[in-house]
Amino acid sequence: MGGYLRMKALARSHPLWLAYILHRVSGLLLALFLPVHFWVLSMAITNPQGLDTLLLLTDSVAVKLAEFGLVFLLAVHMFGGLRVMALEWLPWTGSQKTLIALVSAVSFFIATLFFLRAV
Amino acid sequence: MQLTDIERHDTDILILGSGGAGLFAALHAQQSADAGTKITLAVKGLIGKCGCTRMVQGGYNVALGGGDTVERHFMDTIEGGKWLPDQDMAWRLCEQAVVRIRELENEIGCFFDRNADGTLHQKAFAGQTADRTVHKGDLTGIEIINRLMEKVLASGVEKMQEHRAIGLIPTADGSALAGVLMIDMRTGKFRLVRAKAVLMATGGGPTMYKYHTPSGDKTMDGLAMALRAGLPLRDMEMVQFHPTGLLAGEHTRMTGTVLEEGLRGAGGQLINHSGQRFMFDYDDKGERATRDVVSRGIYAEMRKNNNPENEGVFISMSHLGPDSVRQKFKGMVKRCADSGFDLAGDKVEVVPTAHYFMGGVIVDVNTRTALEGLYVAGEDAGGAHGSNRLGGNGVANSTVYGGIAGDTMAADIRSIKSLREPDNAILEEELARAIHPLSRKPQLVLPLRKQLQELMWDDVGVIRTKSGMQQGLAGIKNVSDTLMEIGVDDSNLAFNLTWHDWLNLRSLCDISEVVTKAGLARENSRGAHHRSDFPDSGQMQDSEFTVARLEGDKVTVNREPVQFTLVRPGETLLPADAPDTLVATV
Amino acid sequence: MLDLRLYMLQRITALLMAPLVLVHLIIMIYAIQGGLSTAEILGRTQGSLIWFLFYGTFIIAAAIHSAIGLRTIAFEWIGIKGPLLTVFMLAVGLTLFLLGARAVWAVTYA
Amino acid sequence: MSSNTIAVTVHRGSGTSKELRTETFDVPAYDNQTVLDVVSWIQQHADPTLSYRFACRVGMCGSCAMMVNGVPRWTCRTHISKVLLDNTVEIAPLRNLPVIKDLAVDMDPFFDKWVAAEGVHHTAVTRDDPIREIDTSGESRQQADAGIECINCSVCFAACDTVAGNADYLGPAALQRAWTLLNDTKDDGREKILAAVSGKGGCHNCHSMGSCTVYCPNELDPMSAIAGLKRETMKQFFGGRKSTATKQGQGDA
Ligand SMILES: Cc1cc2nc3c(=O)[nH]c(=O)nc-3n(C[C@H](O)[C@H](O)[C@H](O)COP(=O)(O)OP(=O)(O)OC[C@H]3O[C@@H](n4cnc5c(N)ncnc54)[C@H](O)[C@@H]3O)c2cc1C
Ligand code: HEM
Ligand code: SF4
Ligand code: F3S
Ligand code: FES
Repeated sequence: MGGYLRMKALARSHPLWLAYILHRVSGLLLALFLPVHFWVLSMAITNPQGLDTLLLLTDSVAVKLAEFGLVFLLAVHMFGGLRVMALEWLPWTGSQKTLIALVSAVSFFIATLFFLRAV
Repeated sequence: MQLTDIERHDTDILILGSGGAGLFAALHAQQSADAGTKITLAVKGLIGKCGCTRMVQGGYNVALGGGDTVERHFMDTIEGGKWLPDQDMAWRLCEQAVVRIRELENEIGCFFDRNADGTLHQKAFAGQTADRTVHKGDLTGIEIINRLMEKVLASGVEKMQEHRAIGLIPTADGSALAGVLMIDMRTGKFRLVRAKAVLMATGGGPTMYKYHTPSGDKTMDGLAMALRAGLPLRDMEMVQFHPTGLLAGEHTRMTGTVLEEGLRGAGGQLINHSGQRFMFDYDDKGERATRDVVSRGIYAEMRKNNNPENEGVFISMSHLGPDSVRQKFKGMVKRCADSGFDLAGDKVEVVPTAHYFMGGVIVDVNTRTALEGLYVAGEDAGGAHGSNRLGGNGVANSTVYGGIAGDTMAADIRSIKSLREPDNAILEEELARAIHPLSRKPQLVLPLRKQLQELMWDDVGVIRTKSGMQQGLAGIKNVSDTLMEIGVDDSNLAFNLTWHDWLNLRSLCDISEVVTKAGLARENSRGAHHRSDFPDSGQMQDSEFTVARLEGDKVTVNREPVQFTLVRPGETLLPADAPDTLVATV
Repeated sequence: MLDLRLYMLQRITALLMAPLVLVHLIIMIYAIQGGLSTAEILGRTQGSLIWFLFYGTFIIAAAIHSAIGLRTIAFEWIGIKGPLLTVFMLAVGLTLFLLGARAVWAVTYA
Repeated sequence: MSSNTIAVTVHRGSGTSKELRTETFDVPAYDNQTVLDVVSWIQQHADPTLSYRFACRVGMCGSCAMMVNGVPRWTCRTHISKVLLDNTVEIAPLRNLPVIKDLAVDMDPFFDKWVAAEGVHHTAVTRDDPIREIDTSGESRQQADAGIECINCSVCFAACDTVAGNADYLGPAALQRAWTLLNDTKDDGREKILAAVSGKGGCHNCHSMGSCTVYCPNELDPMSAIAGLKRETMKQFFGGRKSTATKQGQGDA
C-alpha cells in the first residue's frame, strides 16, 4: 500500500495540481467555517455578553489562530480563485505554466503576509 | 470445445479490419446501402487504433493538377511496379484517389498541410515525377485514421473490437462465403458471424521478418485465411523493405521501426562499421536512391561485415548541424531519444526492415474475389502495385479500394435475400485448428517466432538465391511442424496473448511458405524481388506475375502473363511533349 | 455535472465577492490591531445601510457560490448524484444564507 | 542499472472479478528496453496469461498506455531507466477506465465521450466540391493546429482527477478535440459543439488542475483548449458573438 501512495503522490506533484487542491481545500474549509463565523456574529443580538466573552477569548492563541485561519483561507481562496479565472478567461500563450505557478506563489505570499500581520 | 460452443451472430455486411480500407468501407457501405442494412466492423485491435494506415508518415499520392495528371501518376505507378501491376487496378487507384482526397478533406475533415497560398501542399516521394504527396507533417496516417475513426464511431456501425477473424466459412457447396469464424479475444470465446457480404481488409503485413515495421496486430491472418479458402494469391514474392529501420537489439519492440525516408532526402549519410560511407559504391544517387536500391546496398554491406556484434549500418545526421536536425526532424529525434539514441548529434544503427506486402488476393477493380460474398481491399489485395509500391500509394490504395468495396457490397447485397448456411465440416476444421495448441503441453512460443523471422531474413530476405530459398523452405517446415507440438496454457483464454501469438505464428508460417515458393518461381529480379542468381529483370513485354494457391494441402505457384490493358512497355500515356519529370531538381 | 449556468453563477458571485472580501480583510486587519470587541464592531456597522448592503451582498453571493462549490465536491468526492445533489446544494445555500442573514441583521439593524 | 534484473510489480485481474492482486516478476535488464518490452518479456517468458495491449510500438496508435509508478504513460515510448526506482517499477492498468483484464482496459467510455463532445467533423461540403483554400497563418488555424496531433491515447484522461470523480465529465482529450473543431475553419458544427461542451459533462467541470497538460506525451495542452471552450461558451452566454456567420471568409474561395 505504501507503494501505491507513493505512486499517487508522484502523479500529482506539479504546481497546477497543488494550486487546485489548495483552492479546493480552502474553499471547503471556508464553507464549513463561515457558518460558525456567522453564528458568532449573530450573537450580537441574542447575547451580546456572550459575544464579548467570545471576543475576549480571541486573545487566546487557539481562537486567534482559528479566526485568523479564516482570514488566511479567505485570502488563499480568493487569490486562487482569481488565478483560476485569469487562467481560464485570458488567452494565455506559451509559457503559461510557469506564469500561473508564479501567480499562485505570489498570491500565497500575499495571503501569508495578511496572516502574519494579523497574528 | 465443440460447434455448439460457438456463439452465432448475424449481420448484412461484415468488415474485417479498421485500417484505411476497413474504415472507408464502413462509411461507404453506410452511405450506399438501403436503410436498415446492418453493418458490422470486426477488428483484431481497437477501432482505428491498430493496423498500419495509422502509421503512415510521408503521405498520400494524388494528382491534383498543377501539371500533374492521373496519367502521370499512373505511369509512375506502372514503372515503379516494373510493369507488373494490374493496369486496370492501378488506373482506378490513381483516378479515384482524386475523389478520395476531396472526400477526406471535405467530408471527413482531414487537416492536411497547406502552401502559403492556402492550397494543399504536395511533395515528391522517391520514384515520382511530380510533387504529388499530400500530407500532414510526417504524421499523415494519424490524421487520416483519427478523422475516419471519429466518423465511424459516430455512425452507429456495429463494433466488434478485439475480435480476431480466424476462418472464412463457405457454404456446403463451396459456391459462396457464408460467414467468418472469430475469436472474441476479450473472453476467448468463439463467434461465427454470418453476413451477405464480407470485406477482408486485414492489411497483410510482412512481420515474419526479423526486422519489420508494421504494427503488432498484423500477421498475415487474412491471406492465410484466403489461402485456406482456396483463393488465388498473386505477387506473393514481393516484400518491400524500407532501408532504415531502427536497430536497437532483439529485446525491444522498437527494433525494426522506421526512421523516416526524409532523413536520407535531407542529406543523412549511411556509414558502415568501418566508418565508411558506402552507398555511392552501389548507386550514383548514393543515399538518395530508391528504397529497394538502398536496402540492397545496406544488406550487402551487412553481409560483408561478418561480426554478429556489429550487425547494421549507421545513419548519421550530425554533419547537418544537430540543432537544425533537432528542429527539422523533431518527432524522429524525440522517438530516438525515448529509446536512448541521439539522432541529432550521434549516429544511429539501422537495418533494412520489412515494410509492406505487395502480394495479395486476386480481385477485380470492384474488389470482388473468386469467392462470391468475399471482397478484399487494401494491403490484403494484390495487383495495384506490382513488384514495388511507391511511397504514398499505400494509403491511397487502401482508402480508394475500401470505399469501392463499401459501395460494391451495398449494391450487391440488394439481390441477396437471405444469409447463407455455413459448411459445418469446415467450421469444425477451423475450430480445431484454433484450439489445437490448447490441448498440448505449454511451451514458449517466442523462440519459434524468432527462428522463423531469422530464417526469413537470412534466406528469403532482401537478396535471394535458389539455394537460400530452398533452405528457407526447409526451415519454415521445421518451424511449422514444431509449432504444432507447442501448447498454450489454457487456464484462462480471456485476452490470452500467448494463444494469439501461437495463431499469429501459424498464419505467418503458412504465408512464409507461399512467399518462398513464389520467390523460387520468379527467376528474375524485379522491384522488391532480387535474386543474385538471376539478377536480370527479364523482358518487360514478357512480364509474368505469380499466382499461388492451395491445392489439397500443397501450395502451388503458377505464372501468368501480365495483361497490358492500357499501356505497353516502352509506351506511355503521357503526351509526347511531356517532360520526364515535374519535380524541381535541387 | 457542472453546466454553463452553474459555472457562470459561481464565477459571477466569485467576482462579486472579491472586492468585498478585500475590503473586509483590510478592515479586519486594521480593526484587530487593538483587539476586537462587540461594541467596536457594532459601532461601525450599526444602522449603516452601506454596511448592510455590503455584507448583505456578500452573504448572498457566498451562499450561492459555496453551495455550488460544495455541490461539486460532494459529487466528485462523495458521489452524491441526481436529485439528492440538488437538494444538497439548495440546503447548503439556504443554511448559509439564513445564518448569514441573521448575522448581518445582527450587526446592522438589530 | 546496478543489478541485472528489475523487480516489476504488475496489477492483475479483471474488472468484474474480485481477484485484483499484484504480482512481482524479476525481469532481466537489457539496453534499450522500454516499459512495453518489460511487460512483453513477462508474457513471453514468465506468465503467458498476462494481458496487455499495444499495436504500433512507436507512439502512434495510443493503445499501450498504462500507469507506470502511478503516472500514465505510453509504455512503448518510455525507456525503463526513466521510471526505475531502486530497480523496481510498478505497472497498473490505465486509470479511469474499466479493466478488461490485467493491463488492458476498455477504452470505449473514452471514445463514447469523444463522440459525445461532438468530436467529429461537421461537414459543410462534399467530395464533389473543390478543395478549399485555407489560410494557415490565421489565429484559428494555429489554435486548431495546436491540438490536432492528439493520438487519443487516454493518458490525459487517466491523469485527470475530475474524470475520476465525475463519471459524466467528457475529459480533456474529447474537449480538446471539440476546441480544435471549433477553430477549424472547415468545420460547420459550431452550434452543436458549443451545446455539447456546455452540458452537464462539459468543459465547465474542469478545474484546471492541469494534469492533462503535464502528462500528455505529445506535449499537447488540453487544459488551455478547455479554457478556450470556457471562453467561447461564456461569450455565447452573454449573447455576445452569435454563432453562425463567424467562420466564413477564410474557407471559401
Ligand atoms: C511505418 C509505416 C509507414 C507507412 N507510410 C506510408 C506512407 O507514407 N504512404 C503510404 O501510402 N503508405 C504508407 N505505409 C503503408 C500503408 O500503411 C498501408 O499500405 C495501408 O495503410 C494499408 O491499409 P489497410 O487498410 O489495408 O491495412 P491496415 O491499416 O494495416 O489495417 C489492417 C486492419 O486489419 C486488422 N486485422 C488484422 N488481422 C485481423 C484479423 N485476423 N481479424 C480482424 N482484423 C484483423 C488490423 O488490426 C487492422 O485494423 C506505411 C506503412 C507503415 C507500416
Ligand atoms: C472571495 C472571493 C472568492 C473567489 C474569487 C472565489 C473563487 C472561486 C472559484 C473560481 C471557484 C471555482 C474553482 C473550480 O471550479 O475549480 C471557487 C470554488 C469554491 N469556492 Fe470560492 N471564491 C471566493 C470566495 C469563496 C467563499 C467565501 C467561499 C465559502 C463560503 C467559497 C467556497 C468555495 C467552494 C467550496 C468552492 C468549490 C471548490 C472546488 O470546486 O474545488 N469561495 N471559488
Ligand atoms: S491530449 Fe495527449 S494525452 Fe490526451 S489523448 Fe491526446 S495525445 Fe493522449
Ligand atoms: S487534468 Fe482535468 S481538471 Fe481540467 S485541466 Fe486537465 S481536464
Ligand atoms: S504501441 Fe502504439 S502508442 Fe504505444
